[in-house]
Amino acid sequence: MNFDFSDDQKMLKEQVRKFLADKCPMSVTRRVLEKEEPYAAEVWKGLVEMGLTGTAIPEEFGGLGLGALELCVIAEELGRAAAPVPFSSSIYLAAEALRLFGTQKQKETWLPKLASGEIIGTLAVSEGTHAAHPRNIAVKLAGGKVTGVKQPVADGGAASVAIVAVNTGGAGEQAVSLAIVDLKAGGVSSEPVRTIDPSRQHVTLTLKDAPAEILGDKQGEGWSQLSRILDGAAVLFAFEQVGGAEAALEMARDYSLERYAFGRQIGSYQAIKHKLADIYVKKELAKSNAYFGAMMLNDEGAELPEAAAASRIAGSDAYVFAAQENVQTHGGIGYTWESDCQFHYRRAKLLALAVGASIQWKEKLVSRLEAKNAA
Amino acid sequence: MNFDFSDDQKMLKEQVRKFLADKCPMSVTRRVLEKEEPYAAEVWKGLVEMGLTGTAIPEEFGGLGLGALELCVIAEELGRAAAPVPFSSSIYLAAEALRLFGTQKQKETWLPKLASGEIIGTLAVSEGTHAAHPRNIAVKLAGGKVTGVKQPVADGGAASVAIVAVNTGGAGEQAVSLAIVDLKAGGVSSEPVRTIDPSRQHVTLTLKDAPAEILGDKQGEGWSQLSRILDGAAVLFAFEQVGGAEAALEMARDYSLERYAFGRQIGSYQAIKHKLADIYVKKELAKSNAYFGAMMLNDEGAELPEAAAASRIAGSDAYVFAAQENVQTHGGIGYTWESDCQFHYRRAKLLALAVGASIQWKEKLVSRLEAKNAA
Amino acid sequence: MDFNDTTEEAAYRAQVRAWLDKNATRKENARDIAPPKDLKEMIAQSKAWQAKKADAGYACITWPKEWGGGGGTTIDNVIYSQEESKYAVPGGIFAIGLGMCIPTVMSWGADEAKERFVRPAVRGDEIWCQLFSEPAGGSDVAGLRTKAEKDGDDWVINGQKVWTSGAHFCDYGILLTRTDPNVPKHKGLTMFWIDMKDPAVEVRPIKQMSGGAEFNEVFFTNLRVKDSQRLGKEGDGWKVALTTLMNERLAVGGSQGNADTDELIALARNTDIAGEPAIRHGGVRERIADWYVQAQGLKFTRFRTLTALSRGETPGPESSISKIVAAKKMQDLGSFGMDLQDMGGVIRDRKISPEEGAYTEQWIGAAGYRIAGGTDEILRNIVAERVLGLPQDIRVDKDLPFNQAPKGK
Amino acid sequence: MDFNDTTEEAAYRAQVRAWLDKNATRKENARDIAPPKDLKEMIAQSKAWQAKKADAGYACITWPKEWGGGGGTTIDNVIYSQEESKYAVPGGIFAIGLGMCIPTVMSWGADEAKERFVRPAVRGDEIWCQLFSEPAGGSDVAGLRTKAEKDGDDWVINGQKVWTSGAHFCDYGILLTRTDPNVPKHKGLTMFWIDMKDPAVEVRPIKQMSGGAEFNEVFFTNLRVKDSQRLGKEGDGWKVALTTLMNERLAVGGSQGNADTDELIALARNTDIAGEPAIRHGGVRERIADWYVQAQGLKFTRFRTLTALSRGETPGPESSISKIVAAKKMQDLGSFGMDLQDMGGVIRDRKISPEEGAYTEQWIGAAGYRIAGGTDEILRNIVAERVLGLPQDIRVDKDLPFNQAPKGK
Repeated sequence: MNFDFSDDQKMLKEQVRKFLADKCPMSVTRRVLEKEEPYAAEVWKGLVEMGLTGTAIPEEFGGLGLGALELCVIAEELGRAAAPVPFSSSIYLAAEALRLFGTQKQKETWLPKLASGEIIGTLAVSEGTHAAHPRNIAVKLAGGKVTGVKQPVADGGAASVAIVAVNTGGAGEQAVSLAIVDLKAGGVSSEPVRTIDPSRQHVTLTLKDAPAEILGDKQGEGWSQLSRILDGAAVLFAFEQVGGAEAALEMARDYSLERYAFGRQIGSYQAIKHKLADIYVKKELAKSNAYFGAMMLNDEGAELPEAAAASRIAGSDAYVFAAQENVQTHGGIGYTWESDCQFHYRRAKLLALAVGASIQWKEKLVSRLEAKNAA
Repeated sequence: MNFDFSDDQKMLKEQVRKFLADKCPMSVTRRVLEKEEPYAAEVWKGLVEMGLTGTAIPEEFGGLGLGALELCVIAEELGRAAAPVPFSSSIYLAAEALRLFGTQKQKETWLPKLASGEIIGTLAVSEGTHAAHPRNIAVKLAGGKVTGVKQPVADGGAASVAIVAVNTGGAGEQAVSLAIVDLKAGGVSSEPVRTIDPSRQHVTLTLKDAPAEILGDKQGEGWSQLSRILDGAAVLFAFEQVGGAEAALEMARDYSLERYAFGRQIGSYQAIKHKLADIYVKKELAKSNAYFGAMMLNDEGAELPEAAAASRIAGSDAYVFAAQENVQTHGGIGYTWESDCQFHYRRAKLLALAVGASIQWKEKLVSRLEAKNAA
Repeated sequence: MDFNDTTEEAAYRAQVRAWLDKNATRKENARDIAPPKDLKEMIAQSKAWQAKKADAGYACITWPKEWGGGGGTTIDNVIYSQEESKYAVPGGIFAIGLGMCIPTVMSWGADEAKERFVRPAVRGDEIWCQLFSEPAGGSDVAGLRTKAEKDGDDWVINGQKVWTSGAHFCDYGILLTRTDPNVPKHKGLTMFWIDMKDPAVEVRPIKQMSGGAEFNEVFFTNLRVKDSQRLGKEGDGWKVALTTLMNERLAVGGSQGNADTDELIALARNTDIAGEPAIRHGGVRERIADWYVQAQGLKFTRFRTLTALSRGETPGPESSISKIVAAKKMQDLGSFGMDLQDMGGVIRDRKISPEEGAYTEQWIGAAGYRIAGGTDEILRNIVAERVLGLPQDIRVDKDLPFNQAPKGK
Repeated sequence: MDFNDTTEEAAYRAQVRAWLDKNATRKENARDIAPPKDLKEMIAQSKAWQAKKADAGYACITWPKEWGGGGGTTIDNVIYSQEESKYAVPGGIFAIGLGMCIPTVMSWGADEAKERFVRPAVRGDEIWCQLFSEPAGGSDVAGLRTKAEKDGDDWVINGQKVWTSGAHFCDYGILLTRTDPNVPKHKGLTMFWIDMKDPAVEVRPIKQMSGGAEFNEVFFTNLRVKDSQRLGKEGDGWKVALTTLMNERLAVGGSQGNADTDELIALARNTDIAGEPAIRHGGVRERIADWYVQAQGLKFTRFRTLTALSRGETPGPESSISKIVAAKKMQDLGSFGMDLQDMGGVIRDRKISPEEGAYTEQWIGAAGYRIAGGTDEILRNIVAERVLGLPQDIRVDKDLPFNQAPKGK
């Protein structure tokens, strides 16, 4: 039984943690949120210099050629710090999409720049306030040009390249393809859109005859490609959620030890003790599911879809609950702008929706379980 | 605003409560459960002598001609006592079915005997472990004879007459009719079936060419009739559930005051205080919904279906939660056979399934809300 | 059982409607009336409307006429509020003053104080705020630290209050202070009325997570008050405060958000899950049913309370459940409305999000509503203790002198 | 990351499998082996199997060979249990004795006692039970009242214990008594080993809500024990008991029911809601997903613990969440399985109900499982205090002499 990270991976985790504790305290997240910066440039620079952006990108494309497990430990620390950086968009989504499905040429073009942090990438799926689903993909690709509006797109303002879910005609899933759009080429405009968590910039991406090419070489495979990309991202986001839940739990725990009511630490009241115990329970369930997700992702295991869904469902539940009850534990002060509670409250819900809501993932999970159960 | 019971109704409630407190303590429920008696004969006799069985039956058929509100206050007290009597089967179900849909002749034949308690009646819908639905009604009525198996049937052993949901051929809801079956005539055999709550006897009712007639004069209307009958019963059962929840809450409260742990009454610990507060909250939500159900039932109001569903959903939730957490509050002793906690634990779940599970009622409720919302 | 008025109630309601029709505009006809352009105008409009109500006997309906009230019954008051809520009239900047502060002045103030303050407050000429909560206090109100020290015939007050709504536009306030730190915390408190315009009083708005700022911090630096401004005896402050707090429920309104099950049904019709309309999803339907049942339960619980009032009885404790249920429902329903929008649910833009962003706003607002005026946890304690008769939790500081009781930073 | 054995582990597993194949029958081939016809036969079979294991070094695998153990590692023990669970072998009547009692004897007993008792217990020749809980005790174990009074060189014991599993067939037990009521409760306790066959010991089965009777009450009437039967010093009973309780988790197995999400999927395929297959109902699907995720979470939490053991590290505190999650899930899943059967869900008949009544049985059993060996509430206290480092609740009886501490009836 070897169901844990290796010493090297734990060491990497420790390095990232130290770096973020030092360079990315909550005051940085606050600055980005209040000043509406696209992201914390100096933190991003540091992460790039540590080579983290290249972690899982093959060496032939300028990366370190490490695996998903290394990305997982990095993700957990980014989550713990609620770091205001485009790592998830650029690496979990854009780079992974290219690594998995890009042609040799496409990889050569984009992966080295993403690995070196020279550019930022993102994934654009959503077109407003409707679920991600083939029927809701209206942005068109025809004659090498993309037209339509994607919203919200995380880091769409800072990104130079986007993997865009497009409609290439046809029925149902076959209608969907993934296109690579060079956002610095013509036909692209982006407008920041206000979200619940301004520490992570989102934009409305308007494409008008923007030059684009299909990711990979066959069109009409976008939906299944997207599904694999989101499975991987779900696992990585789950580690961010575990880190975030742990941080929110620690905030609540520390406050409950220093805050007194009726002559006692509020942490000595069962209402608080059991609340925090419940957070801990959800957080551990999330962590254990995420570990299995990491293993399946790293091995490209057959159970990746179930493991990814389980990681996402448990991760979203744990972090949102932890963030909400952290505010509750703090009482009035926790609801003020000056309190840092708000950053986890915002980020938790942002991550819970980022690659789709749990209610959608539960459908996906149970469909897989049904199939197995029938077999 | 006059959203409460009248003084007369409250006085009736008080009488019933006194009678049951005196004649039907938990030791009687225990006796019926342990000795597997069909019901507590002496308690039933007392209720009959008080004239309660005739409460809502019109005077011309030997009843008192009072309304649903009087039945509601009686139901709440029967629930509080977890009384082991066939009142619900005979009155909420059989008598109400006849009162609502019977022909003059059918009413003259059966209602006086039900009112006087000379006989007991019941309703037979379920045919095993599948939801009540037209597609699951296989018991056939043809040529004035019923054949098939109903299971479980509450009080089917003690009853002399049953309103039986039967299949009279045709499509969907039109296939269902309600039939009156004289259980003392031929072709009927009943075998007790073990349930989670032996203090209320249930049987497997086997009908073999048993003589029967359609309730009312038109066949194929059974499903809509049944739906109205169950709406009424849902409200009355909701009052039983409110009474039961209140009794379970009082048991838990009293125990938490007399039981000490670590030198304190366990009722002084927030874990217990908040648990009991949560029971109280659910119980009050159930009571307020049940009040509206009572009003709609009494007025045959247009909102009866929504009100009945809401009463049932809130009532089942409150009583099951109260009963479960009452055991939990008692700790080990609460799980023993000698403890009275078991009677609420069993009865709560029995009532929650008696006229259908909440998940079925929620579908019904939301369909109504959709229709309204569209309008 | 019915929802009808008694004859007297019906008559009163008719009279109220007639008056409102003459003096105000029904909401459905008020769409193109411009909202007040700033705080100043809002206050002016509110004062004018309050004065009108006072002249007609609809301000403080249950108070005796000699104090400027309406000399009516509780149910009269309920009926008036029900009717007024259908009209576009300025909102509750007097709620705390008339609901909590002035009743305290009336029960504990010197006769001169009553003469001086009650009528102007009823007419809305002067606005009052309540100054109890402190940073160190929170749920433990009596743990407050603001000092009042005797100096000749005056008192000198130093310290800080927090969560004071309206402090920035109020004329007067009632202030709970610690006058003796050497006795147990409940025994060393004293209440005063103060002039909020005094230069020794500094008001700073508190910005909330939502971005709004409805509350304030209030700082006192050597604020001098006369002993005649005392409300109740020295050291009786807690007893006095209870008069005020008994009425707190009235004052803690707070929007519970604009999205409920009707809106949710509409949203579910217009969104999908795994490619099917969300409204067909059984889990969505169960939530709609559960929240509908909760909302109905609260509504009919209110009706039970009103019935008691209408019958001249004292309402039961059932009304205490309202906020416990409403606050969590507000948060969960808001959160779920966002989930139905899937990836787009993170958007916080009235022009883009369904119901003008109602789901997002109430999910954020609920984080505060679950705390304001009694946290979920404190309210459960109250139900357990006052309704179910369970013992108080152990109070280690009960008999300790305040300055020796354990405190956080 | 992988689930594979290390080379040593793989070798040990192979050896264990070989031995089990030779000495036991795999479950799938054991269907027509008749279960023991009565308690006597069950005990005889269990003892025989335990002796076999002891001879092969598979009884008490982690204990030193000189005490009859296997001299192996914790992970060896895990591997053996994993493999044994695939075979039809007699079950855990030795779990409490070897898991809790004998370790206590080994750490605190006199040398003669160890010599006399350890080896026979390991071989299963003698069975032990644990006598701590009392009617007045419950979660507050140290609140026990069973008296042991010095009489010359003996002790005379009077009182009652409860929830003692196996008391009716055990040979010996360890008994926690109060020897000094005049000191605080934790200080006045003393531990003894006793002979369960002594006529002064009366065992009565406790019938449970489920109808089963796995536990007993045990009454002591002037039970005489020698001072040499003392385990640990007089007054050190609590310290001694902690040795035992540390291992309790091991002993509190208790079935978590036979229905989980696989069964639920099958049931949902075969039942309907509003006329549609239940498996198509989004709320049913969400529950399946949630419970599946919980089950996976617990499974992989165990794997994390095993990994630590396999690496020779001490496992983290994560294993403490298991029963908190499993007990409530057991109750809710059972209850929901009954709901899917609608009106028929009340039936409690293995021949009629799906999965031979598994849903009903686990719904009833869960009421006890949520309490046994630490209630939901106590387990949350433990997580909060031992894992999160939150303070203990106020202990009013901490320093009071036991006979002056507040008690219920």
